[in-house]
Amino acid sequence: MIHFLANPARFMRIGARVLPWCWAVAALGMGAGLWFALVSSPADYQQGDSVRIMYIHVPSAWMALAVYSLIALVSAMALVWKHPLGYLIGRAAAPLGTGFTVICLVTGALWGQTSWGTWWVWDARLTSVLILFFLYLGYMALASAFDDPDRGNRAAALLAIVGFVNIPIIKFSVDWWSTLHQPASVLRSGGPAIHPSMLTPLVLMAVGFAAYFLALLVLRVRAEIAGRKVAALMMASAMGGAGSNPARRERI
Amino acid sequence: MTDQQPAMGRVDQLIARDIACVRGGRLLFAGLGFSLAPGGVMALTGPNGIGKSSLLAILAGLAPAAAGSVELPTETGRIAYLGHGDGLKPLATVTETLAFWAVVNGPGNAQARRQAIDEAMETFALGPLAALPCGYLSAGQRRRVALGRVVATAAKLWLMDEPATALDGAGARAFDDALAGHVAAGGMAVVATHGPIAVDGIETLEIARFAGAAAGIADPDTWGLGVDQDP
Amino acid sequence: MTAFFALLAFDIRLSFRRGADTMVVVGFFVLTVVLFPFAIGNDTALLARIAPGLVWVTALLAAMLALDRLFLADFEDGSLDQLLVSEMPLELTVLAKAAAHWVTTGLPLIVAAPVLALVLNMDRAGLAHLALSLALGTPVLTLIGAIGAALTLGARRGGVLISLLVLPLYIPVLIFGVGVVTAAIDGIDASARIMALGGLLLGALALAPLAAAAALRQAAR
Amino acid sequence: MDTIGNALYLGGYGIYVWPAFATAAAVLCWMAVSTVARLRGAERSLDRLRRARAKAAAPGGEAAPAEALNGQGTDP
Repeated sequence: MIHFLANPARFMRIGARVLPWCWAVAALGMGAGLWFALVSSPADYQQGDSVRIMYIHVPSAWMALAVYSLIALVSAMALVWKHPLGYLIGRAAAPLGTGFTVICLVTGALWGQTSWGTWWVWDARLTSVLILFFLYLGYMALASAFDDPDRGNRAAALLAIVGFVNIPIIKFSVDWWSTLHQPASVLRSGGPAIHPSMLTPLVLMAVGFAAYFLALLVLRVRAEIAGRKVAALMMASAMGGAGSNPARRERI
Repeated sequence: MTDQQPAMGRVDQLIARDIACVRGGRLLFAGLGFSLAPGGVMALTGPNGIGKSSLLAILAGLAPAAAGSVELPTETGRIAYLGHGDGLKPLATVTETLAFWAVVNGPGNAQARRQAIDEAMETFALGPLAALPCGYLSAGQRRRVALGRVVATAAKLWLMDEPATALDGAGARAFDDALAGHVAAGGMAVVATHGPIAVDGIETLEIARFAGAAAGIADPDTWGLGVDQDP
Repeated sequence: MTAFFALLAFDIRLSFRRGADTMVVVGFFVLTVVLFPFAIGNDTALLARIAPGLVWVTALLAAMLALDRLFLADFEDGSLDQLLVSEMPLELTVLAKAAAHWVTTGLPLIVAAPVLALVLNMDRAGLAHLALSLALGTPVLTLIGAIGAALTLGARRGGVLISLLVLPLYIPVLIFGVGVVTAAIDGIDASARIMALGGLLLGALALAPLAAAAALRQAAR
Repeated sequence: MDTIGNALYLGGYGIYVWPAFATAAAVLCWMAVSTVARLRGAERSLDRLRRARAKAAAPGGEAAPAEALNGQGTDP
């Protein structure tokens, strides 16, 4: 299976076929999720209507972590099996993952405002998502910090794996730290009891987000491939010219 | 010049088969193969940017080849590599530098190491510079210390990238003598060079003959990613 | 193994010959800690309360400051290629480099930290634990920093980039490091936190050289 | 939800719930817009480059493809 998808052209053909389905599932999932979240589900007995923020906050947190795990996975595949496509999928997924992380942080802050009256709640899970946000920034900054895109891809792939290994350690230490400094907060104790009627909008929204992400991922990977070809053609035209650019330490 | 891909060579040969090299999404050369027996010197020639340094890096194991394989002489896995940079620390003296690299890259037992260092000091006339920190040396002197390090590692295979740059007349002669001595003692060397090398029985490898465009490999557009023409 | 100790001795001798590096690290450490009273005022009770966290954060930043010295010089002058070609496994080379770097940055921090804690009027009960937590913590900072330094070789503005990469990974060390000191000050048993810090150190010793070596191989291509 | 007012008020939490959904929608839109922009930019410069190379290769004219691109600063 892994090798099957490794050929970029085949990946793009499959991507093109899957794309319309993704858009459909995304629209349906988010639409139904939204309708359930806002219209049909009851307000929480304790928090009232503010709990509706959870229908965006929790799925985006799931997506933020899921996308980072995907980046770590494709990076490992790229480094181990030398599939250049893995780097491109990772590079394409990172901005989308960052987007979900931002949604999670903003909605978390707003939710914190309703229950604690402060704009930023140093709650364990929200703080972990904040650190995940920095891991995303580090990945993207490293990926584009080199003149040679290949060099950036490989370095960022390694960082994604190192970051992924550190996530449980960070999560554990932040949780331990938050028990030290803060009484139990509504957000921390597993959040409000997930009433079945609340589960459906959550799941619908999560499926919607995931499909939306996949659709955009396919488009972004196509853009990355086109970008790589532009670079290769530019280099090819330079190949006729004089030797390598001295400013760039390159072994030609 | 060995064109055809060598069959299973003798154990102590350097064999390169079907080497392809892609740099920055661009195919430099492909299908490059040669074999080098003990006592042989292979000169890599070609204009700047053709891929001489890249091939040396692949042979030294510093960079992976996009395709093909390299078999190093298995007798002693040790090789001596000399790149563009001299790899010298400004604050370390010449003796400290040679002693250090002889331990890290050189032979196992101390006796062989001392002998190799003495030979290096003598071949490149490093005696007067021995106590000087490398930071005070001129470019030519630094190159001689770097060449001294190659001798001090007493490795069977030398991989050298334009070794004679910055050397004056005496330095160049010292290098030729060292190379001749190394080869006579059954050593091997692959040298990327622009000028001639005064060693008899030298073979030459024209990398340009294996260049991507010349080798008729598909448009670099596809090699950048191994992508079929258009999705 | 002789190659390991040769590399360790060679690096330490060179960095002592220059001497400036240790001065820069300790200088930054002392100066930054001294800055805070100017900002917060000389209310000794307040300073005493934030002293553990403040000393630890500044020590962490000081350690990070010197990270690009780890491989950058070797990368630029060509020594890195020689180390890659050596028969010594690259992971061992990274360990030797990190150890040499720690001697010139970690050790001075461990010595300077208790003095600065006194300047901040920190509770004396925490002094020994501060040194212990830094003794266990600074090697982890150097090892994780080695990964960042190797990853950013040849990058534009590598120095700044290193901090963005390694700071998130430093958070667990910071949390448990300060935890050890505050436990001592509050008079509660700190052994669990010391164990956690020790665990981070063992984990870093085992895994960081692998990641840093892989990053160095990528950089040398 | 009988009146729009009630929908906006949401038991006093309206001023938090709606900004939350608004930012989520904004970020999701930004993701889509930036993706499409990148894709169109990259594919347009690719076609332009290919045409330039084809023209250069065909009559042997040396129209360096790089010039064809300096119209827009696309970073690969």
